[in-house]
This record gives sequence, structure tokens and C-alpha cells, in this order.
Amino acid sequence: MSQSLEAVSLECVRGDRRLFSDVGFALEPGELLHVTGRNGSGKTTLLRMVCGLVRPQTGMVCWGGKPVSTLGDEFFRQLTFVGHLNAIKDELTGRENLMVEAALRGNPVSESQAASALSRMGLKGHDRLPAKVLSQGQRRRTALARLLLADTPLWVLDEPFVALDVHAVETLQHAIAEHVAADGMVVLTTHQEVPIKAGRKRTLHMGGSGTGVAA
Amino acid sequence: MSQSLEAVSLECVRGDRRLFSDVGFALEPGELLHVTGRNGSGKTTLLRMVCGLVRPQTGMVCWGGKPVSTLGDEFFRQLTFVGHLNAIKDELTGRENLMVEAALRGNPVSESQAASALSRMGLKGHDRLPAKVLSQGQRRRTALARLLLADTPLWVLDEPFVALDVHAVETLQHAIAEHVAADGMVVLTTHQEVPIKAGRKRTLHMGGSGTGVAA
Amino acid sequence: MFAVTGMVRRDVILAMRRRADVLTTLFFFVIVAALFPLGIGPEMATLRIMGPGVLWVAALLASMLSLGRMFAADYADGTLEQMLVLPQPLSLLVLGKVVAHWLGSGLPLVLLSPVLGLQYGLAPDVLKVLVISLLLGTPVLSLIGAIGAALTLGLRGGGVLVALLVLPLYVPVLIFGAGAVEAHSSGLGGEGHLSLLGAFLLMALALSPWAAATALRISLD
Amino acid sequence: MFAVTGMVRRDVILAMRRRADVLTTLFFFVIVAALFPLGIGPEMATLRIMGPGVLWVAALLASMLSLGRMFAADYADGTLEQMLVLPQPLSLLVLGKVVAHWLGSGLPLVLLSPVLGLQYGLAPDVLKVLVISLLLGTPVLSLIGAIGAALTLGLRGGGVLVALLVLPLYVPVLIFGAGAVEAHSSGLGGEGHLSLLGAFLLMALALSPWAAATALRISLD
Amino acid sequence: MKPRQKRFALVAIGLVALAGAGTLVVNAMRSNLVFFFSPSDVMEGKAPHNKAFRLGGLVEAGSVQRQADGLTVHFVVTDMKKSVPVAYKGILPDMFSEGQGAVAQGRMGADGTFTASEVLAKHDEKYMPPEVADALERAGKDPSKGQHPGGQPGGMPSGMQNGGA
Amino acid sequence: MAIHWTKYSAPSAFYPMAGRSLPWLAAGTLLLTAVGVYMGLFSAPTDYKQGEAYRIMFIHVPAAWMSMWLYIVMAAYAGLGLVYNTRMAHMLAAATAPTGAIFAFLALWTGAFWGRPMWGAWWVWDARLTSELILFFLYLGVMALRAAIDDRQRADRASALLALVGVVNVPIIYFSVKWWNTLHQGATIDFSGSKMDRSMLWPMLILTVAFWLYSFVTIFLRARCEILERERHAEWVGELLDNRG
Ligand code: HEM
Ligand SMILES: Nc1ncnc2c1ncn2[C@@H]1O[C@H](COP(=O)(O)OP(=O)(O)OP(=O)(O)O)[C@@H](O)[C@H]1O
Ligand SMILES: Nc1ncnc2c1ncn2[C@@H]1O[C@H](COP(=O)(O)OP(=O)(O)OP(=O)(O)O)[C@@H](O)[C@H]1O
Ligand SMILES: [Mg+2]
Ligand SMILES: [Mg+2]
Repeated sequence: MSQSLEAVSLECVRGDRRLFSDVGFALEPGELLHVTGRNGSGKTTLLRMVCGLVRPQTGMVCWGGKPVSTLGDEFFRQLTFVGHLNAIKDELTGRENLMVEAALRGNPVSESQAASALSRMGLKGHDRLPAKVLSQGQRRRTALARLLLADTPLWVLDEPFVALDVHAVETLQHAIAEHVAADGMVVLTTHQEVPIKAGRKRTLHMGGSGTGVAA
Repeated sequence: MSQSLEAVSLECVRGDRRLFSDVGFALEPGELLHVTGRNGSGKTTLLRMVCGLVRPQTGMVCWGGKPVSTLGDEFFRQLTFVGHLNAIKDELTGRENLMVEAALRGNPVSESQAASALSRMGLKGHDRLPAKVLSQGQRRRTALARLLLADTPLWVLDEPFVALDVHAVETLQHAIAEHVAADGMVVLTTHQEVPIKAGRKRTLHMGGSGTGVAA
Repeated sequence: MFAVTGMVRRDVILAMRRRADVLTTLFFFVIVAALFPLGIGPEMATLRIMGPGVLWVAALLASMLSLGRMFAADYADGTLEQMLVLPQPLSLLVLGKVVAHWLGSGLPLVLLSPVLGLQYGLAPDVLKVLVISLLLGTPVLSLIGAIGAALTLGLRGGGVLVALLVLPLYVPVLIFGAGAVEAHSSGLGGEGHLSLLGAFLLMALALSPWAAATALRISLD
Repeated sequence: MFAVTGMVRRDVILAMRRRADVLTTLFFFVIVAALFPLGIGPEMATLRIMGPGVLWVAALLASMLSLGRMFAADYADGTLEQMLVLPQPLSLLVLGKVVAHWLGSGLPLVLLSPVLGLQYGLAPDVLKVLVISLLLGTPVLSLIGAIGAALTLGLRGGGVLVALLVLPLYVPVLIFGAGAVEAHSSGLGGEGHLSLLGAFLLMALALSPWAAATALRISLD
Repeated sequence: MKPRQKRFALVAIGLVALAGAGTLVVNAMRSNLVFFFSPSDVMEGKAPHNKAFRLGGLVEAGSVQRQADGLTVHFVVTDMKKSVPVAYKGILPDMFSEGQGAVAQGRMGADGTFTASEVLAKHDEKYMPPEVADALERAGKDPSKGQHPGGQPGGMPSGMQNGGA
Repeated sequence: MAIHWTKYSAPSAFYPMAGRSLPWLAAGTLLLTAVGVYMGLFSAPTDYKQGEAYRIMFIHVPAAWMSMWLYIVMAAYAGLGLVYNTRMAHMLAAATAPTGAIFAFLALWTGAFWGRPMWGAWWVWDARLTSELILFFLYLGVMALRAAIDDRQRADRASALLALVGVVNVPIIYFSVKWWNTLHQGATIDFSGSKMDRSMLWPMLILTVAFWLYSFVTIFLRARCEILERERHAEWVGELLDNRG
């Protein structure tokens, strides 16, 4: 069942500031939404709103036509989110991190699956170290390896390329392009370019007033 | 008195791994050292070693020919370090952060100086908000504004461009180039390009064995 | 149900990696229990009267101190955020975390309490009631504590703020827990107190995972 | 010297921004002091004996609980790293942080203790000795605590681990602090105890900033 | 399970737990959770034996005897069924008087006398001017018995009757 | 009903309404307090048992009642705010807490003051006294939590949740004297009537109404400040401030 993601006239107020208002977009399978904007324009907040982590002041986010706030688990089952925090446990090794997270999702993966996802992210030989000792970039890679194991249609990625070196950036760009080509959906923010092979790319620019109807 | 920075056959062992060995470089006023390398190759560790935060297994770091471990404060007075943590207090506003830090250094700055540094970093209008509510990029900008106030010859910057948007990247590149042109020294890591107007740029590539004599 | 067990497994593995945590809660309990005779003087008669109260207060403080651990690490590294977007009821995940917290901070105290009780000269049957009261009471402390920990997530000085929030709700548990032992040792039978503790436990089981889950959603907004 | 005052100023400003921190330490103290009569029973004679001990233990716990705040925030946001590369002697910066910590967590307790002492039925002259003993003792707690807090920096479960590390060193302070009050109220005169406390204070002032600074360098390596 | 069923199951489990809690509370109320013990409790051996406890009831009319030292007092505490003699040395609260409620803290002696270390006065929930009380008394009603049909028998302050019922 | 109460859930409507009613409420508070205090001190007779000391009751009982009632009010607003996400409800909950805390403190303090002559003890750990103390700490907890959180929405919702959790304590306070054997007296006034002479009952009831009006006054005042602060960028606040000059 292929679903669509839609945001309708979202508004966010933080403190005294109206961060954004009347932001909307619609995303079909096989599409990528690149959220751009200056620092502090509200990209992270928008992404968290899409995931149901932040409640919009007005407006709503819909999945397959239904508001995600009423869908609950049903929506989360379609979603993989990589925030700007890596969400990996320092005490666990890379493999264990992936396995534990998959088990909690309800789709357990085997150790060899986890290992192969990590080695695709260029972490071969580092996947049995506790995450604590990894470098910034290695930690980011571990967090992103989750995407290679997920079979959810919707990926939401907040600055996924941060701290990655050129190799890793390439690998990730490739993975994203493949996901889109396979009728997946991606919402991401980044200050870099995101080339995709197939599918459609939309851009949503945040900032200024009357922002945000996706082009 | 213009001094030089020199690192002599540094070695670092972490856990069971020899992260790097026999790394050395020499940096004169008006030079920039760009430390490159894959994720996990030891760039952050090297920079912290230069600042005296990590003790090398063998080798040493010298300032003006003397080991920094014996120089203590004298060396720190020449150094501004921006690590991958931003070192700003959530409770304080941007201005207060800069002022408090400068006061502790022993070179107090006035509120208007702090405000102008922040506005040069594009934070005009955000410099009275508690840092807690700022976005990732805005926080990074606040941390970097320190550089504009510092009058130390040596800057050590760990991935300063992370989370910055294109405007901010440009501003910072400009500031770095100016510092180098004014006979300053910069050691930085980044996966991006760093154009400078005047002075000399060296590159130190970490990774592989026998790494690291600066070209 | 699966969400609960999965979470418990995860947190128990993490606790095993950091065995120091569990051990230090235990040591804290032991040390507080040992401090009192130092602060007050070693008269056996006084100690016997104070014993149950001191042990209960020590257990309460130990449990409260370890509340900080319940969500803080997950919050800081972003795994809590991920938990909120897992396709599982959040309240069950929270229940799992609470159970794991109790296994690491409540259960060891319960198991250790008879030994410390002996030090205060408590009789065997009194010790039995002490253990039962702690067995019923410490999970309530973890459950209530979860709400406080979730509410104060990420606030500076949260450790002390959480104390302020949960202590008022801990007080009844303390009163009936220590009261059960006292009632028993004075020949009254502590059944009434114990069944009230049981009632607290059921009530907390029913309400607190839900309240803590709501608090988490609020704290991460 | 400038490093000390600058640091104190900074930390006091930060504490003012989060007034809740100071208030909650106070509340914690009050609540613990109020819990004991609950756990132990309300006999005035017993309470009067226990009073000084309980207040001292409560002050010790409150001070210990707030240790987490001393370096943790600075560590997490990277300002501690910056402190290490400041052109100032680290031990003086640490001393500044300790003083600020005491102003926010020790001094208020000292000021509040007479009120709580009244609740335990202590006589005015006993209260005076209590206040003096706390005035000498709580800075020692902050100073010793700084070493523990610095050593456990960034370790998960640090809150409990730090308790384990500092409690053994706290015990003598507790014994002589509570002992001073007891000695006085039993007519022996607490001067001996108090001057020992003073000796502890001077010793801690001389050694602990240096030890804590070294511990910080180790923790950040 | 569908999400809706899941939620329903969770709510049902919660309700069952709450019902269980209710049952336990009722059960607890039936056993004694008390601030003090009545003389009947003491006589039936329900009160602690070698430990301090609180004894509560009415001070029997005409039972108060002051010793020559002016400080030691003997009186009898009763709940209209059983009574216990009490000895106390110290200052009594102003409200302490015969026919009034009192709560004494102390231990039972071997001779059957309760030695109190502290005596608290307990009063009932009735407030009226003295004239009304007189009038009621003249009409043959004990004023402390209450003007309501549901008034307490035996003139006990109501709190003293329901030993946790 | 002719008045649409829901309309006042908008801050812009609540603000002037509260402003208009404040003088009346304040006048009522002063008047009833004066009458109540006069009656309590002079026209109410001496009690047949407690003598004059019982007059503390005229403060103690209304304060105790209000402390419990305001907690319920606060929790109700908190619940409304959580469920319907209305700003006004959160502001009212925030404004209610300090008044409630003051009354709880007053009840504790007058109770202790009264207990000394009546019972012979300032304080005992019986169920009524303990649960009222817990109420006081819950108020403090709600306020401290709110103060500790910078983000206003999070502060609102977090303290609302805490207020709701604490509501279990209120019935415990009320029924504690029934369920347990307490040193505190049982209910004088309950749903079956009063065991108090009319001449004493009236001043107490009048003072209760006075305290109630006082709560309105302080809560409205605080809510108005809160509104101005939170809505200072709203158009209507701008107009309001302009009109003032
Ligand atoms: C610190 C000590 C005290 C506290 C915390 C306290 C608390 C309370 C509370 C919460 C209520 C309201 C309960 C209700 O509506 O049923 C109340 C009512 C009352 N209290 Fe107290 N009280 C204390 C001491 C006293 C003392 C010493 C007396 C009298 C000797 C007293 C007499 C009353 C009376 C007459 C009522 C009204 C009862 C009714 O009509 O329902 N209180 N108290
Ligand atoms: N205890 C340990 N055992 C094994 N390896 C370790 C240990 N501690 C650290 N390491 C390794 O040390 C390296 C740390 O490198 P560092 O953080 O300096 O990398 P970096 O070059 O800054 O990378 P990045 O570009 O990702 O920031 C990592 O490769 C990590 O795996
Ligand atoms: N309480 C508040 N008061 C005022 N402004 C606030 C408050 N809370 C958040 N903000 C603002 O909200 C914005 C947060 O934006 P967000 O983190 O979504 O930005 P972003 O687009 O992801 O930026 P970046 O590129 O730097 O990651 C910031 O501009 C911040 O200043
Ligand atoms: Mg962002
Ligand atoms: Mg790095």
C-alpha cells in the first residue's frame, strides 16, 4: 500500500517568535523533499513536527489522508527518523546498537545483517568497538546504518551529512537515491547538494514570511 | 614576538589501536594547517593534543621551541580553541556568553563589542536570547564569534563549518583568511575547502601508516 | 507486552555494561544505613527503634538518587526521541524502563536489607515484614519516580528538582512501609499497612506509565 | 585571585538564572529533615537526641546531591574544555567553582538549619553550635565533593558513583560535626570538635582545588 | 492486535489494576491503621506490649488526681467499655479536662498503669456557646452527644470511635 | 444562559472582563473580610469548651477549605489546558498555584498555632496534617517545575501534568479524619449539616466567601499580568498599551 505524506498550513511558535506559519507540502512515493533555509529558520523543528515529536500550533500532518496524531503506531511503522542526535548508546557496539533498536521496532535483525549494514557504511573493523570510542563521523555513520536496515517507506533525515567525510557522503547519497528510486519518500535538510537518479525532487525553502509551499 | 608551533613525532594509542604515530608538522606565522583524513583517522585527537588536552604517548608539541607542557599559561594565552562542542552556556544569552568567557580569559570585552562580533556572525536580533533556544547553526555561530574577539595568534578549530549555512561558511572562511593574512596561525579540520587570500596553506593528511608529515 | 520485555532486556544489558551503577546504588544504601549510627550514637535500644525507619529512608533516598539515570542518558543521546517514534505504545516502553530501573536499584536493596537489619538488631520476623514492605514499596518508588524524572528531563539541577516533585508522593509509601514494620514489631500485625502498600503498587502500575509517557512527550516537544 | 572571583561571579550569575537549583537544594534539606520523624515516630525525646545527627546527615546528602551540578553542565557543553585552555591556573578556577557551589548549596542550609533545629526541639545554645559546625563543615563537603565530581565526570551513573567516592571522606566531617553538637548538648563543650572541623577546612582548602584540577585534566584526556 | 484493540486492552488492564487497588484499600481499612489505641484495644491485647504507643479516649469524670508535687497527675482513660489508668508527669494542655478526649503517649507498666510521656488533648467537632450547652444539658442531653440523630453514643468525639473503620 | 463562558477562554476577552470585575471583587473581599472579622471577634460567642482560642477557626477552616478547593480548580484548568490546548486555561492554572499555596501555608500555620493550646503540640504526624503538608509541597512542586522550565509551553504542560497527578491527594485530605484515627477533629460541617452553633457558623461562612473573593482577585491580577506578558506581541495588547498612552 503506497501512501502519501501531506502537511497542511503548519504553524510553529517558539517563545515570542512565530518561527514559521502556513507551511505546507505534499509528498508522493518516489519523491524527495529537500528542506533548505538559513540557520535557525526552523528546518529541524519542521522535521520534528513531521515525525509527531512537536505539536504544531495550527495545521496538521497527514499520512495517507489521515492526521498522524490519530494514527499513532500505524504511522510510526512507516517512518525512520535520523535526528541531529545520533541515538546510539555509548555502551553498546555498533552491531548491538542496530540490533537492539531493530528489536524494539518489532523487526529483529540478525547480527550478520547488522554487520553488513555497518560495513556498507564503511565501518568494517569498527563494529565491535563500544560506540563511545568512535569519532564523530563514525558515530554518525553508525546512526545512518539504520537506514540500510529499515524497510519503511518514509525517511526523515536532519542534516545527515554532518561530520561525514567525502566517502561517506557519497555512500549516503547513493542510498538515498536508491530509496527514492524504489518508490520511497525522503524528507531531509542539508546545506549540501543531493543528486538523485530517479524520482522527483522538491525543495521547500524556509525563511521569510509566506514561506514554505513546496515547489 | 611572533612564535611558531611545532609538533614532533606525535604518537597516540587509543585502546588497542595505534591511532597515529610519527605525526609532525611546523607552522609559522601566516600559515594555515588543514588537517584532513577519513572519519576516525584521529584529526580531533590530534587537535586536542596540540591544545594540551590530550597527552601524546611519545613526541611533543612545542611553541616557540619550548614544549607546551612546560609553558602552561604562557601558551594558553596565545591560543583560541573551538572544539566540536560549542562551549556556550544554555542559560546565558549570546552576548553574555562572549563577555563571561572573555572576562575569564583576563581580557574583558564590552557589551557592544560582543554584540558587534555576534552581528558579524549574522546573529543580529538573536543575541539576547538564551543560547538554549538557538538552532544548531546559531549555536555554532555563537561559539565561533569568539574568534572575532580573540587577539591570539593561534586558532585551533575542529570542524568549524559543521551545521553552518552557506552565508555563515563564507563569513567564517573570510575571517580565517584575514587572520592568516595578518600573520596569524590556524590549525583546522574540515571536510570542506578553505580558500585563503594570503599566507601559506599546508595540508596534513591523517590515515594510513606513516601518515602525517605536513606537506 | 513485547514492548515491555524488549525494553527491559535492553536496559538490563546496558546496566550490565555499567555494573558500577547497580553496585553504587547498593553501596549508597549501605553507607547511609551505616552513617546513622555514626551521627546518632551507638545505643542498641535506640538503634532498634530507628532501624526500620532508617532503612526505609535509606532505600527511598537510594531509589530517588538513581532516578536521574532512568531517562537522562537516553535523552542526551537521542535514543529517547527514537523511542517516541517507535511503533509501540510509549507507556509500555516506559513500563519496561521502570521495571529495569527497579531491577537495578530496588531489588538489590530488598535483597540486602535483611543483612543491614541485623546490624540494627531487628528480630527475624521483623526482618521478614521489612523485606515484604520493601518488596511492595520500592516498585512504587520507581513508578512514581518515573513521572518526576520524565517531567524534569533536561532541566539543569533536575536531580534536586526531581526530589522536590516526587518526595511528597513518596511520603505515604514511606509512612506505610516503615509503619508496617513498626506495627508488626509492636505486635499489631502489619497486614493493614502492607495491603495499603499493595494498593499503592497497583494504582501506580495502572497510572504512572501513562503519566510518565505523557510527561516524556511534553519534555521532548 | 582574579581567576577565583571571576569564576565565582560567572557561576553565581548562572545560578541566578536558575534560581530553582538553589531553592530545590533547600527544599531537599527541609524534606529530608521532615521525613525522619515520619519514618521513626514522633516521640519528642527521641527526636531531640536524633536532631543534630539527622540535620547533619540531611545537610551532607543535600550537598552531595548537588555535587552533580558542579562540573557536569560545563563538561557536557564544552566550557570545561575551554577552562582547561584558559591562561589561568586551573586550581584557582576550580576553587572559584567550589566557592560558588557552596554559596548555592551549603550556605542556605546553614542559614536554614536553626529553623529546622527548632522543630526537633533543640535549645538555642545547641542551635548555635549546630550552625557553627555546619558553617565549618559544609565548605569541606563542597571541597571534597569537587574531587569526586571531577573524577566521575562523564561517567554514566556518576551521581551514585560520586557518592561512593566521597562518602568515606565525608564520614569524618559528619562524625565531628554532629559530634560537636552532641558534645555541647551533653555539657562537654564542642570546642575540640569544632577546631578539628576548622583543621579539616584548612586542609581541604589547601589540597582539594589542586586535586580536583588534576582530576579534571585526567577526566578530559 | 490493531492499535485500537491494543489501546482497549491497556485501558482494561489499567482498570483491573485500579479495582484491585480499591479492594486492597478496603481490606486495609478493616485492619487497624491507627494514630492511637482505645482502652478496649489495650484490654484485648491489641496494643503493643513492650513499646511506646498512643492511648486515646475520654478522661473519665472525677478520675483526675493531682499529686502533691503539682506536676504528677493520675487519671483514667475510657472508651465507655473499658478503662485504663494513666500516670503522667508534666504540663497538661489547657484543653485537658474531665469528660474530654485525650491522647497519651507512653507505655503500659506491669501493674496495668499506663505511664505517659506526653499527653495531647483531643476535642470533638462541636462548637457552641456555653448557654446553648447549658440549655442542652438542662434538657437532659449531653451537649457533647450532638444535636443530630446520628450523634455519637457515649459522648466520644467521633474520631475516637472509628478505629479505622 | 445568556453569558457565553467559553468566550472568556480567549485572553483578549478575558483580560477586560477580569479588569472590569476586579474593583467589585476587591471591594467585596474587603467588605466581607471586615464583616467576617468583626463578627468572628465580637459577635460570635465564646465556645463552651475551647473558650476564646477557637476563634483561630475563622481563619483556619476557610484557609484549609480554599487550599483544597483551589487545588481542584488548578488541576481542572490544567486538565483543560492539556486536553484542549487552550492558553487561557494554562494561564489560570499558573495564576492559581501561588494563592493555593498561600492558603495551604495559612492552614498549616494557623493549625499549628491552634494545636499548641488545644492539643498540647504544634505538630503531630497524623493523616490530616501530613496530607495537608503534602498538598503544600505539591503546590510548591508545581510552581518550582514551572519556574525551572524556560520554554513556556513545556512549562505549562509539564506543570499541568504534575498538578493532575497530585489530585489524588485531595480526597485523602478530606477523608483522612474518617478513614483513620486522627488527632485532628472530624468534620464539623459535612453534607448532612453542621455541628456548630449558627452564631459561629455565620462568620466562618462569611470569611470563606471573603477568601474566595480574595482568590478571585489575586488570580485575576496574576492572570492579567501573565496575559500581558505572553501576548505582548498581539495586536490587541498593542492597542491597549497605546490607548493608555
Ligand atoms: C497544623 C495543623 C492542622 C492542619 C494541617 C489542619 C488541616 C485542616 C484541613 C485541611 C481542614 C479542612 C478539612 C475539611 O474540610 O474537612 C481542616 C478543617 C478543620 N480544622 Fe484543622 N488542621 C490543623 C489543626 C487544627 C486544630 C489544632 C484544630 C482545632 C483544635 C483544627 C480544627 C479544624 C476545624 C474545626 C476544621 C473544620 C472541619 C470541618 O468542618 O470540616 N485544625 N483542618
Ligand atoms: N579505546 C579505543 N579502542 C579502539 N579505538 C579507539 C579507542 N578510542 C578511540 N578509538 C579510535 O580513535 C579514533 C578517534 O578519532 P578522532 O575522533 O580523532 O577522529 P577524527 O579524525 O576527528 O574523525 P571525524 O572526522 O569522524 O571527526 C576513532 O577511529 C576511534 O575508533
Ligand atoms: N523560546 C524561544 N524564543 C525565541 N526563539 C526561539 C525560541 N525557541 C526556539 N527559537 C528559535 O527557533 C529556531 C529553531 O530553529 P531550528 O532548530 O528548527 O532551526 P534550523 O533551521 O534547524 O537551523 P540549523 O540550520 O541551524 O539547524 C531558532 O531560530 C531559535 O532562535
Ligand atoms: Mg537544525
Ligand atoms: Mg573529529
